[in-house]
Amino acid sequence: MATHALGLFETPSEALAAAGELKGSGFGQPSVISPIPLETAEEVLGEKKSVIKRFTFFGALFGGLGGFALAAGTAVLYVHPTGGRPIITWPPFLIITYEMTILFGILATVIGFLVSARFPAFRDRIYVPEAAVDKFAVAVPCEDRGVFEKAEAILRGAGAGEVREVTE
Amino acid sequence: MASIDRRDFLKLVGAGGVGTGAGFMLREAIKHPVENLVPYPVPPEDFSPGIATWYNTVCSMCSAGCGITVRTREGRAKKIEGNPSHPVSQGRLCARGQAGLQVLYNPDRVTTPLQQTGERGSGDWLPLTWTEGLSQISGRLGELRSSGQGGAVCLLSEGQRGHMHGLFEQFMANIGSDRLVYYDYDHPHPLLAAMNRLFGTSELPYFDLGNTDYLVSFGADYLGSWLSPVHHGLGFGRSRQGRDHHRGRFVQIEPRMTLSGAAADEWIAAIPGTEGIIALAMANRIVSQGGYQGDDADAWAAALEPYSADAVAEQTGVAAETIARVADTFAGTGPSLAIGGDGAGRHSNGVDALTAITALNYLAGNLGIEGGLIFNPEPVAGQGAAARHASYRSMLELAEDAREGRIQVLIVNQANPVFTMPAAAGIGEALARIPLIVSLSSFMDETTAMADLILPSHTYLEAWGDDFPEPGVGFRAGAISQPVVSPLYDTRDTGDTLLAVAAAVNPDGALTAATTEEYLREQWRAIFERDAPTEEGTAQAQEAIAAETVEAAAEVVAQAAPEDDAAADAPANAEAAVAQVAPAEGAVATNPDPAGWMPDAFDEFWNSLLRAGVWGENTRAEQGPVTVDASVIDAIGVDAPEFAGSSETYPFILQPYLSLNMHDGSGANLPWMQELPDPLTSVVYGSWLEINPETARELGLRDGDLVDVESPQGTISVPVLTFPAIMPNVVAMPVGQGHSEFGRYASGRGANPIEILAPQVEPETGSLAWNATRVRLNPTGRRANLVRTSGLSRDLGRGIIQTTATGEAEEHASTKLRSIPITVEPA
Amino acid sequence: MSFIDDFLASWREYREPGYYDGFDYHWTMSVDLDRCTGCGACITACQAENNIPIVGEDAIARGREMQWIRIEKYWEGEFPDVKLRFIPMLCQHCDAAPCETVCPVSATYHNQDGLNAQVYNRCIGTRSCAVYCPYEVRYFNYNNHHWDAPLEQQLNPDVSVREKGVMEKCSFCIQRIRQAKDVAKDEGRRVQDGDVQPACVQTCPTEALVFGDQNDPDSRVSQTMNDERAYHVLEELNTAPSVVYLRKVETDAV
Amino acid sequence: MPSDARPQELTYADVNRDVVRSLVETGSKYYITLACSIGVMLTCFFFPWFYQLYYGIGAAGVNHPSVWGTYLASFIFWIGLSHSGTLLSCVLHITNSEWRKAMYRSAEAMTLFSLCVAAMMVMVHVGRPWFIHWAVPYPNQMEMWPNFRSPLMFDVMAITTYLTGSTIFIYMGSIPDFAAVRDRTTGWRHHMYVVLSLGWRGTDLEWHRLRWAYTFLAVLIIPLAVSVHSIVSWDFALSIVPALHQTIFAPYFVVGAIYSGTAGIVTVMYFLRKYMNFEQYITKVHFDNLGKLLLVLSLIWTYINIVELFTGWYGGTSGEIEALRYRLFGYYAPLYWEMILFCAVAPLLMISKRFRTSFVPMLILSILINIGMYTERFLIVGTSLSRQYLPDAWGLYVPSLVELSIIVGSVAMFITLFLIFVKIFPSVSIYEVKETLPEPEPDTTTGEPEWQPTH
Repeated sequence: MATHALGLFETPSEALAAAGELKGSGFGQPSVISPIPLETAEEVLGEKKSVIKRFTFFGALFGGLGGFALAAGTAVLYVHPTGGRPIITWPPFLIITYEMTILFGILATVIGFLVSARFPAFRDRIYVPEAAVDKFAVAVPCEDRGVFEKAEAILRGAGAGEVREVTE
Repeated sequence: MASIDRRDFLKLVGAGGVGTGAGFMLREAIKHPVENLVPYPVPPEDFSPGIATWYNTVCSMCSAGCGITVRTREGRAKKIEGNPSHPVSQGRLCARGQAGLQVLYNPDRVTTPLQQTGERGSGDWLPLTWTEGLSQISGRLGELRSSGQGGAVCLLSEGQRGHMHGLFEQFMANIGSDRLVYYDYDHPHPLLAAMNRLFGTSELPYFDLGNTDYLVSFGADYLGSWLSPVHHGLGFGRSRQGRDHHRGRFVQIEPRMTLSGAAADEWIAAIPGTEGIIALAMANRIVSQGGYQGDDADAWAAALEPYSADAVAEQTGVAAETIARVADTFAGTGPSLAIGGDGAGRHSNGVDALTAITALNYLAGNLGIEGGLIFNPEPVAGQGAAARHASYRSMLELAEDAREGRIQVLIVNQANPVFTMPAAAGIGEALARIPLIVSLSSFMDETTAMADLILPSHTYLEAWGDDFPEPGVGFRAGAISQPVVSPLYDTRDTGDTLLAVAAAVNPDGALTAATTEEYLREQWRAIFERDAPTEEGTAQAQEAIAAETVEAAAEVVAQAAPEDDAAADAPANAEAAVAQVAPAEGAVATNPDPAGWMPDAFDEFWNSLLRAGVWGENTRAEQGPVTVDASVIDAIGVDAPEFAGSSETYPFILQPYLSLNMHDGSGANLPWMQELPDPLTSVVYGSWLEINPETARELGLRDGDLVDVESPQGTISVPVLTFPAIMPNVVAMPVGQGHSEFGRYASGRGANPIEILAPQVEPETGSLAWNATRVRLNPTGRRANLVRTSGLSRDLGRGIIQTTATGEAEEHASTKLRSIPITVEPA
Repeated sequence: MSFIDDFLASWREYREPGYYDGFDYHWTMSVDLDRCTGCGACITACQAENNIPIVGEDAIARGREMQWIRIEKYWEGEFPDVKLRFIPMLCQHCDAAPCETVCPVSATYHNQDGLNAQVYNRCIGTRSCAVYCPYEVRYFNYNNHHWDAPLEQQLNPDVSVREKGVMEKCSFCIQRIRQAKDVAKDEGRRVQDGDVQPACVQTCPTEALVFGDQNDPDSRVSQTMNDERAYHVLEELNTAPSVVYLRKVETDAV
Repeated sequence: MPSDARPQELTYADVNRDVVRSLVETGSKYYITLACSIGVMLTCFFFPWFYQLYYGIGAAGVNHPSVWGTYLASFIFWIGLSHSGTLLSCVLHITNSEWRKAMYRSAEAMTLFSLCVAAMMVMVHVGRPWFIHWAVPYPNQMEMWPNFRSPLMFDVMAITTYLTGSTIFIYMGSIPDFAAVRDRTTGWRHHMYVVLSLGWRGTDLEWHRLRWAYTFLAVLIIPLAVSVHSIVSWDFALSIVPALHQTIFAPYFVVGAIYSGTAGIVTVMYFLRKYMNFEQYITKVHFDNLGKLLLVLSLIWTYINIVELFTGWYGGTSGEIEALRYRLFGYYAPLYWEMILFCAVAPLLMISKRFRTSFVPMLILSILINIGMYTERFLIVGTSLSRQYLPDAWGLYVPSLVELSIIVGSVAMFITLFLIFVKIFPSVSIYEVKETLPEPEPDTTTGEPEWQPTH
């Protein structure tokens, strides 16, 4: 049960500045909660690495191999010659392969997204509904009251209209 | 568990209801009708479930008399094939023959004896038992006979042959009447008259198409509806491609292209009624060019003098060069064959024309030779049947007798003159004067609808009979017609009905047989005893007889097809056929006590006859040199045809032709025949009037425009169809549709051209000159539904039907069919 | 590494384009256009043998005729120099059949007899095979068909009656072929020439149709294939049909 | 407020308010429209369809040479209509087009629902839809698998993939909006949005992951969408029917699809703007840009049409020539020229900027284009099949009443689905619209939120 200091800002630049300051002041990783994606967040909070692309890649790979295997395998499983074509017919099977590559690429991307962004999450977490409208919130974990006050000072100093203490 | 309040509950119920309803509808929409599988706890004795049984019998869809083999399963007829051992059909069959099953299983059959309770034609029918029905007719006939008025009974039947004709004759003798009348619309009276005039024979000859090298047909649709189309088809195929490097050629001379015209190598359009004149011009050419060297050449030259090709060119519409060329080829090719059919014979000059055409065979030396005209021996049974065939004139006499009250009872058997005679004949009105009309027909046709009493007959697949085909195949052949299924309904064999009536009316008469089968057996015993070996009773003799029958059948086939590849296999074929029908043996051996049964030789013969379905004598008619009487030669000549109606008022000559599918209308109640596209026009389910495209354009008519076809005798409405191969001043129309009765498939469909024909007759035979009526076309401005199965009948240079010229084999050798490797490297 | 060898071996087998070299039989029909008169006996024979429904006038007016073999006719020229030619058109049982590849559910495929088989029960009615067929010989059941009693008693028990939504076409009378093969098997031999004939071939009055096994070099049909008159309709499409047509012989002056 | 520039006074909070309002405030007009469209759908689509299931495909006008009819034309049409949505959205996403952001959600919804309707058309099209599952590869007791060599199987796979991809794409883009809406709603809606938003908060991490995943999806979906309509075209082009067996068919179909889809977007935009009170979001800028796009597409489409005619004519085979002749001058020639008028000539009006920025003319034009494009599909199916290799087998195909009714019903089905959609999905993307707004100034705060936080 960690306590967080959460400051609400009117503008993204203020919020990012506050987050940068917090990060620079030895606090834990601050998170910025915003109604819109902030392009510059990474510059302030450090670059993020995402595993999604690996999901996508391996999903697509699986889909491709699986797609071909499906087409070729079922053709061999129950041999039904049609139209003078070989049983394993490359070009049409490549189309199946292609579609399956994309299908599994998409599905894996979704899974990757859910996993890496830790969704779905229906328990209570740090959140302010205003941040879904027009407020920009900066939250930072605080071990105790002292740290919270320090964080609050920084937040207010950066222009936070309101600082709340929230627990996760 | 969540609580559900009333609203939710109702919502759920509503949703569930809608869902169930939709699901139910969906289910209903896609479900199959329930059908029951009926097991056989006690299997019937006469067949094994799952095993097909084949019965040989005779087709009676037209008068050709093809032998057929009917496949039955579980006691039901499934398929008709040609009987391979039968000399006429040789295993082949035409579309109409195939559709015979729908005669048997027709939904519109008369299923039980009926009595008309209302006025004639009112259609108020009261079902009767056979006892009641038979006693009604026997009672009336008995009265007439005992009062010495037996002669007032008339039996009007479709043509009968073989021993059935004998039965009919004896029946009439029993009643004491001589009014046995056969009526078939297309009975070849003119051809018979021509044969009689030229050669003194009363048999139709055998036209050996299979061996001919050059056939000139004058309006004879030998492949479509003329005499024996299946046998002609066999001959045509063999002459064309059945002989090595020796292809017969075919010429057709007629005003409107028939099926045979389409098949011909050369189609020559000629003005209707002038076919005989063309034949005479050909004869003139042959004689004048020295192609004929007989003793009577001078007589011929004298008789033919007025008919030079140049002289007739304008009258016939055929160029003189064409006539000369055909004549030269005809005389120079041997064997050649000239045939004349309904197109040429159904004119006021019909007999003269057919005489002229048939005489060509005499001049070219085609008589009695393979590939020519072969005379048929007299059939074993049924002599005198031809004399019973009524012409149009004799039908008019009959009608007159009816009007005058000289006919008290009319028994109609399958004949339908009300439909197949022109309205001008007034036959319907005349028949209505007859006090009692009894119909033995299986269907409610136009004539039967007028009857007071219907005693329905079996269809031919349920009935007994026999047949000696006419025209024959150059030697004696016959076949037994036997039931292939048990009767579907409460109907009777025609023969049985007549025998029962005869027995009731005149118990002391000559007709003693109880059933048709018994009658036939007795008749065939006579044939058997004539031919049987002297020693009887031994097993060997029986086998010999059986084998002989088979052999005879085989020889028949071999003889009919001497040059075909298949001919060598013919005995094997015949044997195979017998083997094929072997399962039927159980069905025909009816002796109740096999253990104590000692079959006599005739039983064995009879059984093998039933099995083989065919009987033959390997003999040809004795053929001496044929001479033509000098008076005949002197009299030879063909007058210009006479037409009813003036050419000013009625600019078109109407050519009603027998439909390939419906024949004279008797096939119109068969759905397969209604659905079979007419070969030349692809029309189904209807009538049409064929007209030259150029003429149609001048008249502003398009396909499907309804016109009133008006003759001096009446008017019918029919849609127009442009037909590229018809002369501009000729219109043609198929016979067969336009029924007012005759069941759900036929009635109220199309129009009947016979109705408006003028009563124009050929003077010698009195037969109807049905091609001799002029008509005019009055556009109605309406459109009719002309249903065709074809799209565009032009191939647009796509090479769908490829052709080659004879003698160019080398050129085509390079384009020989390759075995195409499958080069479709995937997809 | 026998596993890899096996794999490669079967891979090669399944990559073999033809796959047809090993037909047990290769049923073939030849149609002699010089003999065909267009009489239509084959149509009715087929209708009787194969339980082809009577569709009725209205259906035909809407273009829904149902005849596995039909006679196409083509006029040439104008009166009086006019010719009419007929060609029976039926399923060509192509070895490289376009209809087979398009069926998504494998309801049509090539069987070991070289026949283009149609599996009615498998068909879901996409009708794409009919589109892909250049000969237009596939017929669809637009609705359930009805036989007025007692016409249904004629139905051939060896052939199924097709329900609505199913494609059907000429089967070369596969039920007869099957029966002939059964008989031949019982007798321990191959089916011989002449043992089996489809209904149309059997009835053809002019013997224009010949049916047999192309694998048997002595069969009549093999001989007709070597005739210089032999050709395939729409040969340019390379569908490798099993129906061979023999050119009509036409001479101008007789 | 018709003006080019977005009004300055629109704030982040306004966006939330307007969008949520569009979801929760429902007037009687909406219900009447919904009821009507459901009614039309039931009477014009389901009732005739059930009749057809009962009677057989014969309820349609299809016949022997033309075994395919308007059902397949409708299928291509709806698949085509689906093309602009997701595809355009992806392309614009990747190219960072600002103007995409207000409209892409409903465009994607169009994709989704036209795909659904297209799938229904397949059900209507096949003869035995109760066995349609046989076309799906699943292990079964018959040990039968579908035929993967079949272009129709490509269709099954491609459309399944496309439907899955489009659904995921529209959903993923909506997660932040669901979260925003979640906070404003109560009752069943709230529960629904809680689940739909998956617990989205809007942290920098989540935004980062979303952006990546979204971009990957976009990259995957672009080639997918192209492949889908190519494959649909191969249903025809892989046959050997004259006038269908064309190499150009795949690009032709893809362009045609995007063309009709874009026109569809214009139509939908107009109605959204007008009846959902999004005047401030969907502006002349969008119509202008869509108009330019449409113009370009119409030119490409016309070009391909000309190429098709030219190559067909130049090929000169009897089959091709006859197919062309029939299409241009045959029974359906009036429809052909109507198509040319609607899809090649009329769009030239969009050269004028004034035209592009006039809403009603653009609406009318967009509907005309889609009528023309439907005609195109109908002609492809209806004229080619009736003129194939064997002239004796030629025929004429005329759609039946059932077919016409089902066409109407399918439009109603689309409208129904769309009407339901606009009440569940924020039909304008909240967060992406906010991105296009100027960042909030400190002095423009809206003060206390008017909602009650729910957790």
